Order: sequence, then structure tokens, then C-alpha cells
Amino acid sequence: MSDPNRRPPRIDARDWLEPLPAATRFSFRGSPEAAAAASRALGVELSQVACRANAVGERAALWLGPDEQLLIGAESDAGAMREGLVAALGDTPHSLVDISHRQVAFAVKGAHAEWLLQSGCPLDLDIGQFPVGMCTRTVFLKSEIVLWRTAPDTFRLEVWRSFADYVASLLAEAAIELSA
Amino acid sequence: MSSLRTPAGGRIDRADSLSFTFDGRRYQAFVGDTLASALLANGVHLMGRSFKYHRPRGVLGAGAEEPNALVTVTRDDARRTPNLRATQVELYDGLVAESQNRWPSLSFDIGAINNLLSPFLPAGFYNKTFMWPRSAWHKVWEPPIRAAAGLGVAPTLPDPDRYAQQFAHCDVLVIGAGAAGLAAALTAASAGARVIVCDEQAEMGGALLSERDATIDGQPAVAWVAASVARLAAMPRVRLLPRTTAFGYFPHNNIGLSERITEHLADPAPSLPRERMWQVRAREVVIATGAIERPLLFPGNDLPGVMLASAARTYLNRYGVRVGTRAVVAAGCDAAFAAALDLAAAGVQIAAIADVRAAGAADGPALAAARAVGLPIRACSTVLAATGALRVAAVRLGVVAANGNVSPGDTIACDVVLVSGGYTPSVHLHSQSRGKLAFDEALGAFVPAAPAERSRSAGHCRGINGLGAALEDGACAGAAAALATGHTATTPRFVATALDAGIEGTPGALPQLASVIPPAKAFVDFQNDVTTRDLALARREGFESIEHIKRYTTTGMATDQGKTSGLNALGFVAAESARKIAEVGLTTYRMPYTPVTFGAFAGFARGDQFDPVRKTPSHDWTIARGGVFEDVGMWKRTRFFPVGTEDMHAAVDRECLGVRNGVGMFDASTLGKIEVVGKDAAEFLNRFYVNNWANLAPGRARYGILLRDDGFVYDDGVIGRLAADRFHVTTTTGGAARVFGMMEDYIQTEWTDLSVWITSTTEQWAVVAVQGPKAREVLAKLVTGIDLSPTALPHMAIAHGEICGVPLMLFRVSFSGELGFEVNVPADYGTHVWEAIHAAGQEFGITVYGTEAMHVLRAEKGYIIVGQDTDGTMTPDDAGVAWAIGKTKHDFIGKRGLERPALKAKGRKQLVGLATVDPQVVLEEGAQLVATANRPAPYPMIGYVTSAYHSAALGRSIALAAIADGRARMGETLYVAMPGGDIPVKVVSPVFYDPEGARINV
Amino acid sequence: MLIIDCPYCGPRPEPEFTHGGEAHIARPADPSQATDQQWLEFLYLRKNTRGVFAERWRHARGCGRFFNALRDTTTDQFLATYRAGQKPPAVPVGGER
Amino acid sequence: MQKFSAWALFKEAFGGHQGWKSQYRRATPKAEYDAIIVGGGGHGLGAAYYLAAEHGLTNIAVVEKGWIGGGNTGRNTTIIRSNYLFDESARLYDHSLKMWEDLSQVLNYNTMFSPRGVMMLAHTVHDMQVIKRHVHANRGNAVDNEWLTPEQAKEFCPILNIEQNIRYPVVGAALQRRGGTSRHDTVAWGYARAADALGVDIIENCEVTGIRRDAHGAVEGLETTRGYIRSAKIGVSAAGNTSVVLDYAGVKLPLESFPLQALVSEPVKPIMPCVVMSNTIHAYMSQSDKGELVIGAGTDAYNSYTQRGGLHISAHTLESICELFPVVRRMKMLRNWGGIVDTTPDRSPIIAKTPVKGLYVNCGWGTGGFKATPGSAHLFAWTIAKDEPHPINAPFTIERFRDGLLIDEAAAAAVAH
Repeated sequence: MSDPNRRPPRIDARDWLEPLPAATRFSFRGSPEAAAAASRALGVELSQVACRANAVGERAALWLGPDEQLLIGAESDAGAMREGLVAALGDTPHSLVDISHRQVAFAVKGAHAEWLLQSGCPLDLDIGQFPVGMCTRTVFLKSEIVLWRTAPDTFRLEVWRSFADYVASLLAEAAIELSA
Repeated sequence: MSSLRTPAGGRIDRADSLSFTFDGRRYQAFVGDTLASALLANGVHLMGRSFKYHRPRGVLGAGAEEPNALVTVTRDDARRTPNLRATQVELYDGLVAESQNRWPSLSFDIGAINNLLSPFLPAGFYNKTFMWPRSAWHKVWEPPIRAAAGLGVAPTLPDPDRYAQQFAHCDVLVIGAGAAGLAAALTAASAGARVIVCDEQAEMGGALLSERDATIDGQPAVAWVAASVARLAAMPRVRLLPRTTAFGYFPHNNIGLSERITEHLADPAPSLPRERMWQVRAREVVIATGAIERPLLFPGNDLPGVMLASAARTYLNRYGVRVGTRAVVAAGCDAAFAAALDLAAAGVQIAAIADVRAAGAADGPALAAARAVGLPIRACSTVLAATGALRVAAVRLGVVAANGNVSPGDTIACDVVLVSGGYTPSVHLHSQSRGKLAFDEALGAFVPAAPAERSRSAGHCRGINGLGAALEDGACAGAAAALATGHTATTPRFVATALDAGIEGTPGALPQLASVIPPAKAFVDFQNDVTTRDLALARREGFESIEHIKRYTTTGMATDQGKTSGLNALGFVAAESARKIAEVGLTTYRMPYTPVTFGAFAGFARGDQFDPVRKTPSHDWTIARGGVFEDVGMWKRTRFFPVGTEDMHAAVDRECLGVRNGVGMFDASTLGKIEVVGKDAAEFLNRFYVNNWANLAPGRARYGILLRDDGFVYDDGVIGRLAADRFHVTTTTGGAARVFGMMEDYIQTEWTDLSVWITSTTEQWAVVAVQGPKAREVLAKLVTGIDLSPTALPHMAIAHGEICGVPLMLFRVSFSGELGFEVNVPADYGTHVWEAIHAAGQEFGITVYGTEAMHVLRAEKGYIIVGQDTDGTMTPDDAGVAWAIGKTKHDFIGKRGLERPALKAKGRKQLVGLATVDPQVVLEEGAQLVATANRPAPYPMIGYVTSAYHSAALGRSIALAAIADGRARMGETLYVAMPGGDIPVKVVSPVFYDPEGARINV
Repeated sequence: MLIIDCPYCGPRPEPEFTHGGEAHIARPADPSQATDQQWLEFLYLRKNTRGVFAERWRHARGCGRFFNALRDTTTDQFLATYRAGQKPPAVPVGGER
Repeated sequence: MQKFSAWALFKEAFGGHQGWKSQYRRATPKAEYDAIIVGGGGHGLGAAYYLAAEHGLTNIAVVEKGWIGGGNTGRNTTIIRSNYLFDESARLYDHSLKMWEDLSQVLNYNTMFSPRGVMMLAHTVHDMQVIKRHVHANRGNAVDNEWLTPEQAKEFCPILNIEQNIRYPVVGAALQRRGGTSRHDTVAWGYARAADALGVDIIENCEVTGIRRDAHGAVEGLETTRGYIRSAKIGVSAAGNTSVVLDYAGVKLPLESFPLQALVSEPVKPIMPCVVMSNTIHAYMSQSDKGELVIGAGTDAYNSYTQRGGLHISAHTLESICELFPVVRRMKMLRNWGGIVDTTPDRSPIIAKTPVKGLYVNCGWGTGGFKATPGSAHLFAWTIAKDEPHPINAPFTIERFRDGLLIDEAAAAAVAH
């Protein structure tokens, strides 16, 4: 962590869990026209297909709702992302809200990633049903999460900061028997 | 080992012996035995006592249907499990089991006196007596009745074991891995479908494991099972779950499975959960749950040694145990002959086979085979009674004449009686799914009719008989299920040979029983001791519906849930009332199929995983300093920070004075925050909140009130305008999610004309409230880019800058009545900024305060807390905040609701202040107000105390109260009614401190 | 745990949704003109249908959208889901079962 | 009516219990009744009984679409208490509680009312404020309810977990000692038997399919699956199906029906001496005379008439129970079932005349109707007989929702059941 004053909730790394670095995040709301403008600004297509994420480099746009996208970039990219979006969107009705600190991200990965997530997520995470590139807001038991499959055996979780420990500790509980 | 063990055969591992204890006595057994099979192998039939009459009972069945042989298995004091069926307890070396519901011992049980008193204790006896005197039921009669009831003893220590849970999805879920289930699974899996196969037993194969001579595709049935299971296990899209019971069928093909992971292990690894709850979502379900044999009804039918013919066959063929040496077989069904044949071949003497069916009953292959080997078959013969003490010793037979009359026949000595009244298909899951049932007259049982979900039953559980037929039926079901999920299957053909005994039976009674008046006392529900006489009594007393009979007699309500008794009760009642079984009806099947551990339902949810523990940026800091938390929703908020030996009262006094006289800091991060953005943001808020937002300038904030459309106060909070098209809305801590949901509702469904979006930013911002006369001085040390002067940043102004080098959104707001600021920083910086403010405040003696001091400070100012001073029944006027309403607005949520007569009526409770006459008395929150002192109850109450504290600043107590016509009562003396006597109070203004508001505007 | 077919995201499990009560109850355009009786009807009076019922759901832990559904309250089976503001589609009349 | 007593039981034992008579006749509908009650649950059967016993009407019928006591009467967790917050509610529920206390004697039928105490747990500061408000208000209404410390609560219920390191520790409790449980079925049967003895016709398997009204709009009779039955007074006491029945007369009510699940464990020897309820973590538990732990919680989220709910609701209930009572984690669920509860916006019932002359309704009991059975029946009978409410049920009108005169136990207390 470059900035020692920045202290996100602590998530312990494990074989199957990789805490992801701090990131820039915007909640983007707006019409397809606004999304198109944002796509141009970001260089990442904001998917018009439900529950699909697109990523270019460290920038990504995750479809969360018909007028809602979660935009993610590197921590250092905050200014550039914001300026680009503001310039491209102009007067096009939209909402852009910085939520970089609202949530934290970690990856659940490895051969047991699907199994671990299915201990608390009621969606069908079989790769045929939840392919690479699919993303959605959903639940992990009593917490809301955003789930994005970034590789066949890797999922990125975005969790509101005060729920992160709950989700990570439940996953750890489910992982205990894998050590057997 | 005992002579009851066969020399070879069965699914037990004869090379691997183990020992266990039952009621303190040590026995030997083999790996693969159940507790029941091992006890039988040791010649022990007496395994339990019945619920009501404490009658001695042996094992009736060999599986989930067992009503009698209930035991407690104890690993240690915290790991005691009562009410387990011995037929399903897999043995491990060192297992400790005990019988239940007996004292002092199983063979000599004082409670058996109930058996002698049974004439006085018919069904529903308790409805008719124990009524006098009035209090006697609860005080005199109920305690011994409760003590006598209740089967096993619950654990007395918290369960240390862990439980897991898992969601799973598949194309085809196959429930039951017998012949039909395995055929279905093989077919569907071969077609490429994702398949889950679960089976309640340790080993897959179902009834095939109890077969002696059956073959499939030229192999012995058990070899075919092993090969099939191996094939399935090798397929990547197949999951096999043995020891896993499908216990519940929930809407939309959601099936609950309970998997037992460690219960069969002598020394389970600590990493393993004890059980796992699977919530399976299947696109298609194949139910292949088989069928359960029914006992017959005759006096003494509950004696140890009387058991289902199929169970005796299972014990013999699967466990290598002869259940006795000399058997009488009572055949109400062809299947009994199959058992007799196998037992005879194993050297058990078959003393007689009484064919209780009417003459001319189906003459199936089993009967023919039995006849062929010369077994002593007595046609038109029945069992009149079984006799014995703790084990059956003899059977008295009767001869049934063509007109139905019975004449007494021989008495035959025996040590086991095998009964077979026919088979009841296990339609539980089909019925749970709301699938219809139809009565099959030929079979004498209910079978599944049209399914209500995406499911199909296969094999025995839908009345299909015969091994070949079951395999074919299973394969067809598997193929159809696979096809329905888009996988085309080729239906395999199986070549099976087996002695396919008929399963048609006689539900209810021995056919001639009805001619015996009064009805003989035969047990229908073994565990609950419901007899044919009880059923007859229920009818006599006017209960005709089977649901009534069940509730009146408790038949079918024991831990076996009527698996062996249900159809017999129906059959008996039908015969008694000369109705068809279908007319008597059927009770609804409910989950669970067999009892399921509470812990498995709870899964991971225990301790800190019971609910998320939401922590604020100051959480660890607070712990390090001994702060005391309170739960507010899922949040942990610091209630107070004791110094040294301070109690809460002392700490709160100090914290309050610290704020009033200097400066204090408070973690306000839990407040809900919503960013409202769009060109119509102001119009949206205008419609949503009672206030007028159009005239709020960017950079300024205002206190907002939210109603529901019924006119009652719902939430409140400060709302700041960040830009023309951007507002920062705060809500109460508990209201964040529901206000957000309500906003989305109105935006999406009512006011679709507005261009506005909302985003939750509750967790984006960490918020530190810095309050007190020296607040500005503290912040001045840290804040850059903002002019903190009163003119540049007046009360209710907002500015952006930096603090400690991180972005700052600064609200000049006060919930304390002092000069106040709320420092909003991106949340990852919250802890750092918290610490920095604390450090910077040292020279000003900064006090860290918690929610309790925050409450006192705001109460001194008469600021309300929605949810404490209001309760969902108060209007803005009641709460004294009607001033916030935008008077010129045509509409807002709740405006019309406020116009309803009762919301405008006189006499409503209004929020006022209370000053106790004795300034040192702090009132109790929730205490009631009365107008006159010292009256007897009931008395009229005119209001209640909503908030009450000791105010250190004022040196006295203060309180807020909601009182009828409160504002018209200023100066009146009222009384707070307390158990120890009335407390006189004066009605005063709710603003106790600095009523002019001078301190806030400095 | 029902499966609910979100018009935007497809079939999803019930915990992602919140139930929004009876559908097609519009807030009176001008509440100030509503009589007490009309306000009662808007606030509280509900069909509470036994049979095919038009109701609202919000995919709160999904796409966030409110939408409508036709569900048979005697079986809990959905007959259709459709977007907010749309009229209910014609469905085969099953009525009570 | 054949007298029930220990002596009668003793005598009958020698005759093989052949002498017991039918507890109620299997009536067939007459052409006309002075009053008909729709719904053969405890509330409806009780209303018929009190119409006959206290108001001298004997030409009365109860029509029931299934079997008596088969609805929520037979599907609840049998909790009885009266420590409600508002004066109106306290009067109503305490009226009922007092009737429970001698109901067995009145009906000559042991309803097994067992005042074993109902304890309501507080887990937060807010809970404490709300529950203490109840305690104080109850005292003013002469309803017993007392505040206990966690230690006192544990003394009253030894298996309660009062450790302070659990997720939501117990910070106190309110105890109503007069509260308790009763055997649910016996209430329906006891009222049926007593009503039958007074000449009331109890007609089962008789579903209402319409309500006929005369030229002036007043009720004239009921269409049923067993034919048309005339009556100028019809009292509807149909719980979850009330909306359906009232709709036949064009009366719309502020009601919604939800599935409510409950469950029992396998029977064990006594471990639970009282009733414990927790609103914050949402569960309640008692132990029946038979030894089963009787457990319930909240409703499913959506309207339904299916009498069943989702697995996640049971799971949530049991995780709460295991948290409060960690010694029961190894116990097993034996049976789970569902009822249909009719709820009003303020979670208080309606016992009132409807806008249609001759049509009366008793509904909206939500998750808490069992405890009110005798009182509700008694007041409903009064309302039907006199065509005006008894003072106790006078506030429980339909019009209160129009006028805003709510009796909002839910909003005020967040304590239901």
C-alpha cells in the first residue's frame, strides 16, 4: 500500500484469497447515450448486455443494472477517469458518484473458488451458467456483494467495507474442511 | 461371534470387527453394521420403550421408518444426540449408545405402570380430566405428565461441532440410489446432464443391497450397484452424495438435503463439519425413494421380535444376521414369502406362514417358490395375537372362514414374527412439492399423480414393482429429465433377474379385524402407542376427518411421522366407517422426511457470523481504549469511553462536560448517506421530504424530515446541497437501507418524469463529529483550503478542502448545540483522520464521546431521535418539528396523510420536556405519565417518557416525553407512575440548554 | 426460496429480491384532491388475491429495478414478469387451483 | 352435554370407553339460520358458542370449508399473553387472557392452559426502551409484566444464553407470568362440543362461494358448496381467507395474507420451562407437554395461500434459536408447517361491523390470533348479537384506517406475535 494513511478493512490473504489493491470506483448511472459517451471517455465499452463486464487494462465497467455501471480503475487513475468522464458526458443526464472507499475487493481463486463461493451465494456459478466476464450484484448469505468472474477459476468480489470481514470469514469457515 | 451371524455374505466387513456399548454393556460387531443389526446379531431385540405406555419394544424395521428402536448416542457431555433410530446408527469402534424413556432400566421400567393404567388413558384422556380446581392443571397434573413424556434427554452443553452449508445446482437431481435411482442417474448423466444423486444410506444401492439372488446384466445386483456407482463417480458433471437425506421439497424445485459427514466416524478430523445442509436447485428432479413395508394389526403386534419381513431380509442379506431361530410369518403381501424363503435358506426355522389374505389373493412367484420348497403355508389363516413378555414367545393363529368369521387355531411357539402388510410408496417428497396423490386400489396405497413441480417419480415410490420394471422406469425418468434440460439420452436396457414378489397389500387391518367387537387392541402407531381402540374411540367421539383423528389420537405424529402407521390408520378408519380410503383422506406430508439437526439449518451462522458485525473506522481504536459498544442494527457503535474505574454515568457526565466546555469528537460514520444527483434532484427531494429544497443554496445544508404517505414520521437527517444538481442526504443509522429503497421506489415507479439517480455513499465516507466551543481551533490545525471562520463557514454550511492531506467534505452542523463540524473523509482515511484529530485536540483537552453522551447532548437541546422520541405513530407536529414543513408546497409524501381526521385531532401526544421536581431523579425511559397521583390500576395514562438522562451541564435530570396535548400543559405537574411510587414532574419546554441557540452560532 | 425471473437479469433466487406488495396501485396524481376514502384505498386496501396476483418485486440485490409479476398465490408459481409501467400480459386463466 | 371428569373417565374405562358420545354432530345445513359464522376455527366456533350461551341465539350455524380447527387454530405455536402496549390492545388481550384462565371449566374440556410465563428478550438499548415502555404501560392497565435482568431471565429459563460476548447479547427481558401456552386443537374442539350442546350446527366441508344481498344491500344468505343458506346475519371469521369471503359482498379490507411457518423438534425430556420470544433476532420457543420444542418466527416476504414457505425462513429461525439456546443445536426438526396469516397495516385486528348491513368481520390477527381466541370470540358474538361493538372492541373498526386512528402495535413496539 503506497499510502500508509489509507487503511482499508484488513482482509487476510490465503491460498484461495487474494486481497486486491485499492482502486478507483465510480457508480455511473445514466441512459444508453450517456453510457456510450462514458465508453468513449474510458476506452472501455459499458456493456449494454445485462450482467457483463468489460475491461481494458486496469479499467473496467461492470453492468449492474440497466442504467447502472460500476466503473473501476487503478487508484492513481481517479483524476484522469473523472476528468475524462466529466468532459465526455457534458450535459448528458447522468450521475457519477465516487465510491472508491465504499467497498473493498478481493479475489477468490483456485480449484475450490466455485465451491467456496457456493457456500453462501445462491446463484449457479457453474462456468456454463456464470461464464468468464459475467458480473452481477448478488448476495453472500447476509451480505450484498458484486461478483465478477475474471478467469475460469478466479472471481473478483466487491464488498461494502463493513461487510468484508463477514464475507471473508465465512469463506474461511467454508475452507476449513478443504485443509483436511 | 454369536450363532445368529451367518457364516458369510452381506455388506459387512468381517475382517474388521469393532466393539460398542449399549446401556453400558459391551458388544462386538463388524464395520458396516448398524446399531440395530449388531444388537440383533447379539440376540438383543429389546431396544426401547414406547412413549406413553412404556411398553417394551424391539426393532420393527431396518431403516428410516423405524418407530421403536430409538437410542441416545453420546460422544462426550456436549455431543449427546437423543432419539436416533438404531437402524440408521452406523457403528464405529467405541460407540456408546443408551436406550431411552425408561427407569431404572430398559428391561425393568417403572414407567410401564402406564401400561397397566392404559384403560384409563385412552386417546385424548387429558382433555376430559385434570380440570379441577382451576390451577391444578398447571401446578399439579402438568409437571408429572411433562416429566413422563419426551423420549430422550437433550444435551446440556453447547454443541461444539461445526455445520456447513452449500448451494448447488444441477440439471437433474436423483433422490434415492436404488435400482430406479441409479438407472435414472446413469441415463441422465450419460446424456451429459449435470446430475446430483443423493441417498440417505451409507452405501448406495437401496433395496438392492438386501437382495440375495437378484442379478442385473448378468452380475449380482450388488456388483452392478458398485459398478454403476463407480461409473457415475468417474463422470465430472455428477456429484454423488451418500448419507444425504432429501428432507424437504420447497417451491420452484428447491430441495433441502442434509448430509451427515462425521457421525459414522470414531474419531472425526476437527476440520470436518458434522453435517452439511445442501440447498439444491434442480431443473428436474427424479424421485426414486422406494417404498416402505407396513406392519399388520393384531394384539401383541408391538412385542420385541415382531418385525417387518423386509427388515428381517435386510438384516440377513445385508448384515448377515439371522433375526431369530424360529419364525412365524404373517403374510398380508406376497413379499413376505420372499423373506421366508431367504430366512429358511439361512437356516431359520419357518414355523408357519399364515397367509392372511382372503382366499384367491394374488398367487405370485414368491408364494409359488415358497410352496415349491415346502414352507409351511397356511392359507386363509391369520394371527389372532402374539404373546410374550420382553420378546415374542408364541403366536395364536386363527382360521378365516369364507364369511369372514374367524375361529381360533393353533398356538405356535416362535422367537420372531415377520409381518408384511404390503408396501407404501414413499410419496413424501412428491406430496411436499404439492403434487397430487391418487389411491391405487390394486396396490392398496397412494401413488403420485400429476406433479406440481418439475419432478417425476420412478420405481417403487410410484408403485412400480419388480426389479426389471424399476430399472426401466428409472431409466425412462432419467431420460425424460435429461431431455427436459436439453440433453438427449438413449435409454439403456437392463436385463434383470429377481424373485419379484408382489407388493400389493392390505392397508389397515387384518381383513377380519373389523368382525371382532370390540376391536382388538393392536398398535397402529407404535411409538406414540396409538391403538386400533384409540382410532375407534376418536370416531365414536365424532372425529371423522383423518386430520382430526391424527390430532386426537396423535397417530402419525411420532418421530417416524407415520411412515409405517399412516396407511394402516387410514385403512382401519376406512374399514370401520365403511368408506373408501380415498374418502377418508390423507394428511398433508410436511418437511422434513426424517428429522434434521437444527445446527444444519443454522449452518455457518453462529457467533460473529450470525450477522455481519459492521465496524466503524474508530473500532479498533475504541477497543484499545476500553470503549464499550452497543449494537445498533448490525453496527457496533461506541456507547461510552470509561476512564479508569468510571461507570457509564460518570463517563457520560465527563464526556458531556468535555464537549460543552471544550471540545469533543464522536464517530458518526454509521449515519446513512445517499447522494442524489440529476437535474431534478431538488424537485425530487421537494416531493420526497416535507421541507422546501428549491431555495437551498449550493454549499448549504438543512435538517430534513421524511414521512410515509400515511403522514407519520419515518426518518430524518441533514441534507446538504453540494451543487445545483447534487445533494448529500443523511439518514438515521437504522434507516439507511429503507430510505434508499423508498427513494428508488418513488423514482422508478411514481415519478418517472424526473431525471435523478441515487447512490448509497454510507460507507464511502468516514464521519468524525467535532463539537464544542474549541472545535474550530482543533480543526484549524489540520484543515487546509477551507476558511473556517463563522462568516465564511456559518452554521449549516458545507465546504470542501483537505484534512491531513486527504480530501475533506466539511459540514458545519451540530447535534450537540455547540459549535460543531462533521468531518467527512473517504473511509479508508477515517482511522488516520480520527487519530489526527485526537492528537491535534490534545492541547484543547479533547474528549472522545460515545452514543450515550451524544444522546444527552442532543436531548439537552431538545433534538429528537427518530425511533426513540418518535415511534411510527407521530406526526411532525407531534414531534415538534412541524416548522420543517415547506408551507407552500402543493404535495410531498405524507401531506395528504396528515389531513386525515385523527392526525389533526386534539389530544394527540406531543413531545415536551419534563423536569423532575427532585432534580436528581432520572426518569426511566418508557415510564408512563399520569395526571393524578396515587391511583389504583388500571389508570388512565396520558403519555410516556421517550428520553431521560442526567444532564451534567445543568446539574439535574432532564427528560423528553410524548404527552397528550403536551404543549398545552406547560407548567403543569404530572406524575410518572413507577412501581416504587409516583415521581412528580413538571411539563417544560423540550429545549433545556441554551434555548436561544447562541452557542451554535459562534 | 423462489426463483424470480427478473425482466433485466433473468431467473434469480429470492434472497436477491424484496417484495413490493400489490402492483398497479398508482399514487393519486393530486393527493390534495383525494377524499379520505380514496386515500384509504391508495394506502391500505388490497386485493389480497387468492389466485393470479399482480405484484411488485424489486431486484434489490441485483439490478435494483422494480418490476411486476403475475404469480398464482395458491401455488406460488409465476406466470409472468414484466417491467414497471407495463400492463400485465394476458395469461391463461387458471384461477384457483 | 356428556360431562367430562376423572370419574367419567374411570367409569368408562370399565366399559371399554364405549359410552363416549360424539363431541359434536355432523350437521347438514338447514334452510335458514338466525346467524351464520363463516370459519370453524377457534374464533368462529367460540363466537357461535357465545351467541348461544350469552345472547340466547340458538339457531346458529358455523360453516367451515374443511375440518374444524384446521386453519391457524391448529397451526400456531399456542403462545398466550396480554402484555400489549396500547390501552385498546391491552384491554382486548387481557380480556382474552382472563377467559383462558377458566376456559377449561367453562367448556368442561381441558384446554391445558398452562401459565408458564412468557419472556420477551431485549438485546439492545432500543429494545430495552421499547420493552420497558410495555412494562410500564402494562402496569397502568393492570396487566402483569415485569422487567428482569439477564441473570433473572436465566434463572427463569436456565438454557438461555446470557453470555455477553455473543453477537446480540441479552440485556434484559420482560416477563408476563400469567402468559403461557395451551393445547391448540382442544380450543376448537371444546368450543365445538359446547356450542353443539346448545344447538349450534357445525357444518364441515362447506365452502362459501357467494354472499347474497337484498335490494337494500343487506345480507340475505350464503352460497356454499352445500347449497344456499339464508341468514340475515353473517359473521366472517376466516383468517387468511377473509379477503376472499368478504370479496363476495364487495367489501375490500386492508388485509394481506402471508405464509407463516412454525416447527417442532423431536420430543425430549423437559428443558424449557417457559416461553421465550426475541423480536430482535426473531424467534420464539416453548416446549409442549409432549416434549417437543415449539418454534416459530416471522412470515415469508410475499402474499400466499399455499400454507408453506421457503427453506431459508426455517433456516433463519433456527440459527436464531441456536444462538439463544446453544444447547439445542444438536436437536432435530421433526415437523414444519405453514399457516396463512391475515395482517392489517397496524398489525391490530378488526372486530367490527362492515359497511354491508348484517355482515360482520373478525380478522387481521396476523401472527397473534391464537392468544385472543376466547376474548375475540366473545366480543364478536356480542357485536353480531347487538349489532354494535362491545366497548372493548369498539376501537377495532375498519374505519380507523381511513381516519388514521390506528392502534399501531407494530410501529410503536416492533413486537409482534
